[in-house]
Amino acid sequence: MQVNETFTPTIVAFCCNWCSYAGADLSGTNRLQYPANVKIIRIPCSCRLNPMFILRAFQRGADGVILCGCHPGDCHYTTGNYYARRRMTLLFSLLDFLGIERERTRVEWVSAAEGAKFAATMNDFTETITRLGPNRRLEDLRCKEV
Amino acid sequence: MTYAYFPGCTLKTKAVDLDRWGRESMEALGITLEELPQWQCCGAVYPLAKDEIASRLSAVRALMAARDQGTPLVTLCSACHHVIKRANCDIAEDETFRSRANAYLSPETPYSGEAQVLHYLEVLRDVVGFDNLSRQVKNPLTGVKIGAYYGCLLLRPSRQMAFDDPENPTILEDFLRAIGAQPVIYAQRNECCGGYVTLENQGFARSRAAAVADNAAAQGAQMLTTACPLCLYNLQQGGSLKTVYFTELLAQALGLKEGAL
Amino acid sequence: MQRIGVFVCWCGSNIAATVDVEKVARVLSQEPGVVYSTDYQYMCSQAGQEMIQEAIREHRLTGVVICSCSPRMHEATFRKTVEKAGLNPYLLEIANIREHCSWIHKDKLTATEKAVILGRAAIAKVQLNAPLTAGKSPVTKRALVIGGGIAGIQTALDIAEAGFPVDIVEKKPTIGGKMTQIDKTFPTLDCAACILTPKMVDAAQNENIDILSYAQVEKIQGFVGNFTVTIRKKARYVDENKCTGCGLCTEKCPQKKIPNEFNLGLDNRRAIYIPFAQAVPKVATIDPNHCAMLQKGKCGVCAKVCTAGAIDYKQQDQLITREYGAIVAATGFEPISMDKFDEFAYSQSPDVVTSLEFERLMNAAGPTGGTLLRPSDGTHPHTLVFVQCVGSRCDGGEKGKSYCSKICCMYTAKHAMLTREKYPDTEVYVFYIDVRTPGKSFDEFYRRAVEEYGVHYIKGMVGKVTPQDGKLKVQASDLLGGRQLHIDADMVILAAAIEPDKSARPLATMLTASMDTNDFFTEAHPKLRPVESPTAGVFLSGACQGPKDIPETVAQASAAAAKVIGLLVKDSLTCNPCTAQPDELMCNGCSSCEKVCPYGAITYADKPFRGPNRTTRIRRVAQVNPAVCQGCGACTVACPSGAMDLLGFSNKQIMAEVDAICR
Amino acid sequence: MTDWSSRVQEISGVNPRKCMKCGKCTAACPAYDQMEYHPHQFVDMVQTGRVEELMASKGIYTCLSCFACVERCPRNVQPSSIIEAVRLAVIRRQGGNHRKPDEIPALLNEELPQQAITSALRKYSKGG
Repeated sequence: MQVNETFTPTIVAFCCNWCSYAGADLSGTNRLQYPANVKIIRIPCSCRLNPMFILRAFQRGADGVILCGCHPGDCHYTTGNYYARRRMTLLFSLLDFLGIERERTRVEWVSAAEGAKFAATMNDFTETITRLGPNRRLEDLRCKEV
Repeated sequence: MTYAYFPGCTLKTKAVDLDRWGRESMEALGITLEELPQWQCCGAVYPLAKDEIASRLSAVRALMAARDQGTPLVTLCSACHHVIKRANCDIAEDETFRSRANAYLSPETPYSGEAQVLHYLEVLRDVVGFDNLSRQVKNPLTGVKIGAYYGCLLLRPSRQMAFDDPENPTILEDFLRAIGAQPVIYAQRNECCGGYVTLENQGFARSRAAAVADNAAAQGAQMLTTACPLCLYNLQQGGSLKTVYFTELLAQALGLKEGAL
Repeated sequence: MQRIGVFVCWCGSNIAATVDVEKVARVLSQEPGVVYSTDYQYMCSQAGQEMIQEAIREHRLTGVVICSCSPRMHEATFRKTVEKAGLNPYLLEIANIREHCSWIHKDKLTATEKAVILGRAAIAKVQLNAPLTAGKSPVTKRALVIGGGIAGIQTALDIAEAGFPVDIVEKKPTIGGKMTQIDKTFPTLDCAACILTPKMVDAAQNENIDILSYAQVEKIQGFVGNFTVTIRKKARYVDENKCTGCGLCTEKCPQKKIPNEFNLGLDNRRAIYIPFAQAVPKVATIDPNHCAMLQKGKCGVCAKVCTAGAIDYKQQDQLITREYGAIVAATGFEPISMDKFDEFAYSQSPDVVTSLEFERLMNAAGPTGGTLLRPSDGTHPHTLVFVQCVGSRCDGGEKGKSYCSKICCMYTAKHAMLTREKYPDTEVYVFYIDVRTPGKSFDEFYRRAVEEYGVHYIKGMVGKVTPQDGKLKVQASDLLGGRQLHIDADMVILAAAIEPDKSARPLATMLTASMDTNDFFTEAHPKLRPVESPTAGVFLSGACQGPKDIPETVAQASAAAAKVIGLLVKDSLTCNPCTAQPDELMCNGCSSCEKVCPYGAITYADKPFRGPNRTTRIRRVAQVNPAVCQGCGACTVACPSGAMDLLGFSNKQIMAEVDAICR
Repeated sequence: MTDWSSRVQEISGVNPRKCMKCGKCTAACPAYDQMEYHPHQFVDMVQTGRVEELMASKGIYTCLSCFACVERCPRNVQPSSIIEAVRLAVIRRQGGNHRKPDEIPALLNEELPQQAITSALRKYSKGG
């Protein structure tokens, strides 16, 4: 597969406030590098992530979306990440149906102590998305003039 | 009421007493056991290997026949019960086995464990009812202290067999009470009698049987009763107590079988 | 029209070294709605904060974006800053351009570009921020402790010491719990009663503590600071205020053959009884299932002998309703039933006992007066076999528990040691899978049992116990010795796994507190909030949260008390304003949100809505209690009609961020 | 080279890693004295890849298949299924029958129930 050298993907990372956002902070504190393509949106819990947000990102030109939450069993709200996990499983199947490559969405559990894991995950995810190339864009026909 | 019945090889030869008195008693209690046409030997030991397909098929054939007749399948011999019940569990739970067995036997309607497998004792307990049975007893075995010998195959593994509490079973004791006898509880009642190892290693099998019988005797048993022909054989070879099939006791209590214990 | 101010912090060189802060401020000033944009060395400094306040006033800002370090660092600081300048504190957003940008990138161009995008996302979000007001709710200054074992007693004493009234609800006729049945405690071997009973008396005499014994919680309503609890005080047919605890009735009662729960059925009690000599409250209780007067209307002996006139056969259950600010669950544990483990012949021989039964057999106040005798024939046992891990560490299924019960290794070492100490003529075997002794002086204790007291510790398990000829024939494995052992034992003692008390599950439902699959209460955070339930205002004390020994239980009990006190000293509670809020016009009352809410914050109300042609329709719509909602947002996604949204993290706000990033 | 350990795990459907080495199987085994390796060792040897030693052991034919080890194992490991799989690994090999079908009649007596004969054919030889 040909790798497009000039392609810089747009990647949205949803991070739960209690574990993964703090994990991302820690990778910053430890000066662990990961690509600037990754932009983080803070949400209170992974269960706040409405799958609609991911579809919206793909409509607006995101090439990859990653959800990070507390490890199963460690959720600040006890069960939030279990809900997130189930919802994402359904979304994956929908994205398959829509023809968006499976690798473009990912769920990772990153604790507040796992700065290194956060950076490694983002490096790996960016590499994957770069390899996949630009995403085919979903169209929001509601906003289109017919 | 008529139930499909799987007698098994031994009940046609060495264990005719188990079979005959079982059928006659059940008839007297209002239930006809109708032998499955063209049943085949169950194989006597359950193949524990996941990839043993052919050796489990005769059990599946019997199960399918019962399903097609629309009645539960009643067994009497512990070994047959064990094999058929576990084959039924496997076909319901193990997808590979189910698809391969169905591919091999290619029945009109694929089989996936619909038949109900009942041991004779379960029919006595759940269909006839021990209270009802005790009312029909003509010659109660009053005062006879009998040790119920369960052995292994009816009880274990309990997850599949789901027959009774594997460590503290009560069905045979309840049966003995229903026919007026006094059950003797002893710990070795669910320990092995020596099984088929009796063929190669008679001494060992006899020591096992002796341990069972000695424990029962020490707890006050005058005799033992069992549902398994091989257990009966081993206990007779190595044990110190008289051992009879439970159907013989039943027939005697119901006034069908003459003679003293 | 929004008037947004953007403040880009240099953080000395932390940000400014890799991000062109001036450029960021310049580019962001072009964003729609931005009326002011600047950069400064240290925004969090006094001067920086004053600069922000000045700008808010001067430019009549309606929203503030600060591009700086992580909001986890200074969000609270800057909220106060803007609030002092008269802006609602929730009209502030922070773009994290330090941890998430300058610190992880080296190329200045890239980092600057990213900082701009992060700033844009924050601006997009702040456009949609609404002023939020943190609500206040009052706090009832009284605590309820459910369960009167050592955990409940300790928690109640600590709360009472701090000056707050506290009620203990105990289902049994006396407080004290499991510890009253224990003989000696490891690793010090001091007598359990000697250290527990003074605490029971303290609790009874403390003015701030009200003990409701022989009572259970029936209904819990409300939320943190404002619980309303209904308690059923069961009829004990004895007037607690009149009974002096003299015990005459318990001697004269003709019903003598009732298994004594306190001694685990190893001896009998009467139909009217006081569980044990040091019971608190020390009053008699009539067991209605066995009392001839209550069953058949004939007898009345206790009433005749009672000089205090305390017997009241007509007493009824009493329902008490009280208000509490905090609730502590201290429901404790039970050993599991040995029904499913009859390979050890527990049901076949009285000489096979559980460890708790063994405690009673060793206890001076127990059925044998402290002399160890075989229950079957009252003779002195010579060979004792202890089996560990009975029902612990099992793989699923109904049989046994998956967890380690934690206390068994130590109490078994204690039993073995005490037996050898009191009766040097005994042989004591302990079959173990692992010996787990993590605790202060614990391993030393176990080693003493082996080295000084000569207890035979054997790595292996017991596979079968056969009662025969007055002995228990034990068949076991000795894995290190590579042999199968056959021991003729006189007694077999089973270290039964422990499980949460049966009352915990219905209590958790009433509290909307979460439980794990084993019915232990779940803590708010397994490491950092170990004594709080995720449900605000509910705290956990003792073994109801997980298996624990006495010192751990007491430590947790005091910790729970500290948390309760921290809540009760407040006059009112500030609620997190970022809570869920339903759009009642869109809500169809389907209950999806209620089902996913881990806090029970969502209820439903029937409300009138205008229908067509001046009609009114009553519809069932969701109501969120902002004092209970913790703002996780699970409900917002579960809502099929999109009626539920989360303040501060609304669908529109998050979508705006997505749009800004993907632009 | 056959990877016997994987083969045995495949045939038996047992995961030996579930074992916590408590030894309850061996404590429960009524045929302990008849075997050179014991149930917990069977599990361990399959886990550590020493299956050929097991295959050479005569003890695999004295397992009674009484399922006491299966029933009492706290971790649901099923040692008896492992023993059966090792036995099958042996008798499925060319000439691997423990007893040839024509040797069996010599072991019989008048009273022996048919069940025992069928069992022996199944347990000791391929096909039956």
